[in-house]
Amino acid sequence: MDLGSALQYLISGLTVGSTYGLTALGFTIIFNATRVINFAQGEFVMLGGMLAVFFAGFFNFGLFPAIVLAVACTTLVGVCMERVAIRPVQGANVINIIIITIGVSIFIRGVVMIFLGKDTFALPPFFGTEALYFLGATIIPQSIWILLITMLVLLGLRTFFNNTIFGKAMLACSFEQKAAHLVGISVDRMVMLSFAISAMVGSIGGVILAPVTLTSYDVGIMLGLKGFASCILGGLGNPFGAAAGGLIIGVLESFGAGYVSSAFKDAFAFIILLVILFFKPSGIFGRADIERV
Amino acid sequence: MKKSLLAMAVLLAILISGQAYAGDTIRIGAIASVTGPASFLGEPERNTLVMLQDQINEAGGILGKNLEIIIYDDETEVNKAVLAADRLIRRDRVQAAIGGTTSGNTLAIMSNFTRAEIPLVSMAAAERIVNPVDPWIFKTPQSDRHAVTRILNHAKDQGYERIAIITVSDGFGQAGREVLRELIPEMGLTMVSDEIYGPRDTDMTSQLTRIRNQNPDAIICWGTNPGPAVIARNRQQLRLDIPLYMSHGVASRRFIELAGTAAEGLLLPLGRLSVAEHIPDDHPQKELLLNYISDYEARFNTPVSSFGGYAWDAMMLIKEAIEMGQSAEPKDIRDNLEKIQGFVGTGGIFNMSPEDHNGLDETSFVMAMIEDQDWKIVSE
Amino acid sequence: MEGRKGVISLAVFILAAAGFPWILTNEYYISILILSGITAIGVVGLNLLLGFAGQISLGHAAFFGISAYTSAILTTNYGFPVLAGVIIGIILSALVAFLIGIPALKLKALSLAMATLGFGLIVYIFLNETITLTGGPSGFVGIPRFNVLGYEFYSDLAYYYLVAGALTLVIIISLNLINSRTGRALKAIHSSENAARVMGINVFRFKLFVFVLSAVFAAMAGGLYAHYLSFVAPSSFGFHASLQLIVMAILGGMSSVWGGVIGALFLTSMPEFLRMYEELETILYGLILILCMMFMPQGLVGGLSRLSGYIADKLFKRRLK
Amino acid sequence: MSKNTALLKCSDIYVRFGGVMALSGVTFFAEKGAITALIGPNGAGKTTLLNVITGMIPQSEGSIEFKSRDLSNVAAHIRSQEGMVRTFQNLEVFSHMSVLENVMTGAHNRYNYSVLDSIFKTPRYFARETECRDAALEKLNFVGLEKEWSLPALDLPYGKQRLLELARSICGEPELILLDEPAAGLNSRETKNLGEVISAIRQDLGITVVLVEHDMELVMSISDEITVLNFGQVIAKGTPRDIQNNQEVVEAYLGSED
Repeated sequence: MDLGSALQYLISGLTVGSTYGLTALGFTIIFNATRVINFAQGEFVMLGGMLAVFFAGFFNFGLFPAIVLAVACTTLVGVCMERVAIRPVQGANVINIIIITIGVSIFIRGVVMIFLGKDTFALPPFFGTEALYFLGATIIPQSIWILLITMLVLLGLRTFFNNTIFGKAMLACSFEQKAAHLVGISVDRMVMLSFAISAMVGSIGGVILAPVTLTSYDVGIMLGLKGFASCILGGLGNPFGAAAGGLIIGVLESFGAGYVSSAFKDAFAFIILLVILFFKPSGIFGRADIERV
Repeated sequence: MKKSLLAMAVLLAILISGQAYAGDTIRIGAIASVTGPASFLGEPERNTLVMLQDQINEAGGILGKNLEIIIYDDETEVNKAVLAADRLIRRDRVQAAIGGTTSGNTLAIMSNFTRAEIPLVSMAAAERIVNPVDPWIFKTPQSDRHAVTRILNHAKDQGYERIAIITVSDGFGQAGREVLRELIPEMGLTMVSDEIYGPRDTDMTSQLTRIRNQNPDAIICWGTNPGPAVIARNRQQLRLDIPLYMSHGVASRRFIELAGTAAEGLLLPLGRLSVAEHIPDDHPQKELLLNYISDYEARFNTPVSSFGGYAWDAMMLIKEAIEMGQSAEPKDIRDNLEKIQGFVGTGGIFNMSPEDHNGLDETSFVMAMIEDQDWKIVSE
Repeated sequence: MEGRKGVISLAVFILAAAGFPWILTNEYYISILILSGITAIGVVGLNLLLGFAGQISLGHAAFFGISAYTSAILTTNYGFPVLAGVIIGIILSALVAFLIGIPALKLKALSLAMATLGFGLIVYIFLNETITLTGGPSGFVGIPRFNVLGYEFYSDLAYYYLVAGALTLVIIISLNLINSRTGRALKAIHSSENAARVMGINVFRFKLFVFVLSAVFAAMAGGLYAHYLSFVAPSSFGFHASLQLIVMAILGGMSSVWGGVIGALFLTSMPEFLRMYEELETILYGLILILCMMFMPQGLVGGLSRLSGYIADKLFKRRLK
Repeated sequence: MSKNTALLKCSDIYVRFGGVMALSGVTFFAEKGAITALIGPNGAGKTTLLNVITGMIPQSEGSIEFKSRDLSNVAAHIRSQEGMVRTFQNLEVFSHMSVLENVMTGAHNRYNYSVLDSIFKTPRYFARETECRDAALEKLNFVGLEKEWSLPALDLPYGKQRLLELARSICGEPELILLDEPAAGLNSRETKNLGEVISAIRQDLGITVVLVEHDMELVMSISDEITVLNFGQVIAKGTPRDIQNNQEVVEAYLGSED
């Protein structure tokens, strides 16, 4: 086992894992506010990437304005989704709401397919294309960007939840909706905010990935799956667990492809996920919640 | 009340009578994957067929009859392809059919057409479709065997011996992998690494790192967009200077756009459609290709891809067969399809026979290299 | 009351199923009915698990796949009689369900969803990658048609009646189970596992039982599927297929055996009606899911029964006047 | 009050949640045929004790004996099969069933038949189902819900859902029934009626009752014996009269005055 290869596997695992982690973060934020798994989360990631390509390419906006606009639009889509499809069915069966989110994801995918086409697109990298070389492994600048921005998003969320009144209100909602309502927090607004934030986080993920992994109207499905897996692995409801879960799955896949078999790399990651789940159902970083009888 | 009853009765009568054979039209069915994962193949195919229907009818149809092409989208799903096949055979009662887009869907619907004794011309590459030969089944794309032969001949000429392959885990990649595994040893080369990646994977550095550790002379990648573009980018990122061959599955401008600078120097077998402007003027395909390209791009406002050409060839072969036999009976179409010789299509020059229902060989490909973001023919 | 309503619905269903082929204007629709029927068998089973016992499975298509491939391989490569192949396929699926169910069913809601999803993906990857055995991504061809004791179900009409018969059997078994202590135990587990335990219900055993049973139904469907199409490919048994099954169960109506049947019929045949819209189909499909869940949370069966109740009400009132 | 006649004996029960000691060394007996009340301020550990007794959560230490059999490490459903049933503080009515089905579920093990019997609808199925149905109707009659038998359970008003839970728990004809705050959320008329039903359960059906309750009036009027918990420990035991006069109990409820 040579160091260079191992390091290379680690780097590529962390890069891909950040994708999963960012998607998982979005899942967690909405789950905490609503107890619903939003299957349209992957579509937010897709929208971020596709819209950035669209604004940059068709309108010649320059990369950064295009990115900002893409993130803003996706956030708006998140808010609309909450207003139009989630709020009217408040209090409905969780499974029904999940099906609605599946419907929304199919809908978004369909719209993007018709208006932006079925092709795959690439976004230009932010800065620099020349790969850096160290210890027998290489890393492209965009990978560093991805890791960095993932960390920043995590840090930003942490500050938001711990230090702002909105963040605290959202946390309160996640613990006990009725009580939050009683102390004057508008649960509706918090739910909407959670959709906005997770759409934003998702689209940021989509934007920073598009230069490396390319993007097309249907990338959301796979990202959604892996993101959901990361959430569960990290412990559902715990944002930092979710991000860590994403990194772990990414690294597992990459080492699986490197040392076991590239054909079975996904299976390898999922087998480990199942084993962990069977032995620690609450996930790696989740606390076993004590059920009240 | 009575009126509405009457209306319903009439409606029912229309429904029951169905669309019977209309004597003055020739009905050709088509099943394409216009949406879903294979839509990048299916969409140009569908467009081409729509365009051909208009062109042929404007030119007076076939045998003076109007041509109607009934196209169904199977969404790249096997079940839907089978249902669409059923619908073409039983409801639309087509005289011949084109499809499916992917090898898997073609394999799934073949038996329906054989049973119904209606000729089917597939737009999918897999050799299994025409080998062993089924009397009712034909196909237009070059076989993977031809592409692999072209690549391996080129590699041998360069003196490469140790070959690594990386293939996608879908029908296309699997078919390529089978031929590669068969032909590499047969041609006296050694396969040192056999890697797989998933159709939606976004990072293949692990596989490439493994390949690098085996020290091959050349890498052959078999897949369709976007995977190969990611592999080309990962190769650049890893600073791997081992020559990389791509399959004909990425023969579109889109691939060069996606791979960007990473595409420079890549080698691949191409149908002449992709390099039409570079082929000699006296080549029999030249004029036809240029016409097809300009017609297509004028009408759909998107760049042409070689996949649309598969549909062009399929439709025009059927037309040729009908005109040869002066009959649009399914049985006659089949018999004449088998007899077509020297037919110039977009994919090459077709020479059909009862033993060969594809009619192409490896000369239907040229070897090309990507240079300055464009194709360059390296061996004709 | 429950019982009589069940018997009437069943009678209506059998009559309709028997009569369908005679009123169809085109043979082609029979193949849609066959595929709907096969899917319905699986969905009814999934509904027992999801709608009645409240346990989710996001990997149910795997059981379809295991049985379809087992039977395909045994009959095509090893010359097993088709019936034997199908039965072995069902047994293998049941066994796998049993083994995976033991650790998985101890998990709660979303963890269970993840575990079954992971399981489904692993089976899918296995089918995709063990090429020498399964034929890999491009599929497995040349599977013989279903036959029993020398009778081959060659015509689609015969196959239709075979599928309709199997579906009827599955419906009867499900209805009978639901109206028994087993059904009550499952519904109790759905509402409150603790309360069910207190009633002396062995929660884990019932969950495992219904999980295996639903896998058996899915496996039945898988066998019928493989020997109808005579071709199977892994893509029919992936995550998308599992999701489709869930959506059918919920859209049809979870708290009713009939929901599964209606959901399967509706979603299998709907694309046929949407065909004319081509590319809009995806969008419409998404919209239909959203709107149905927003305005008919009880699913199509719930919506239909409300509608029929409303109409009956109107008629009845009018007669009173 | 000799230990030998006790139907249920909990000895030295300890329960720890993480670092918190929910119960420390609780010993609790329920005499056969008696109504034993378990009272104490909020957070005293009453529900935790019920959870341990019925097997919802494991105890860290201690033993549980029922009908002289050690059930300390036995699964909840087996304890129920042995004849021990409970109700829940937050109603746990089976929401996907009718009132009648809820009660029939209570007799899950009493009218037993196999899965095959139900699939093939054997004569055994019909016989057992009829018996079960009759028993359930009888129990509904007993608590006064006979008119509502066909309604969906969730359509019942809150107070009647409490009665439904009672009917459900006695349908399996248990020997011991543990009630977790059955009067919570009831008005005084409903509470009075509930007291009568509980008394009748003991009197007419001969079922031993353990009652966790905050409504002192109810507790004092129907209990034979009372155990008082505070901070996870037993602080008093005795007849209603003893307890009413116990200084420590009064302090526990009102807080000592220093």
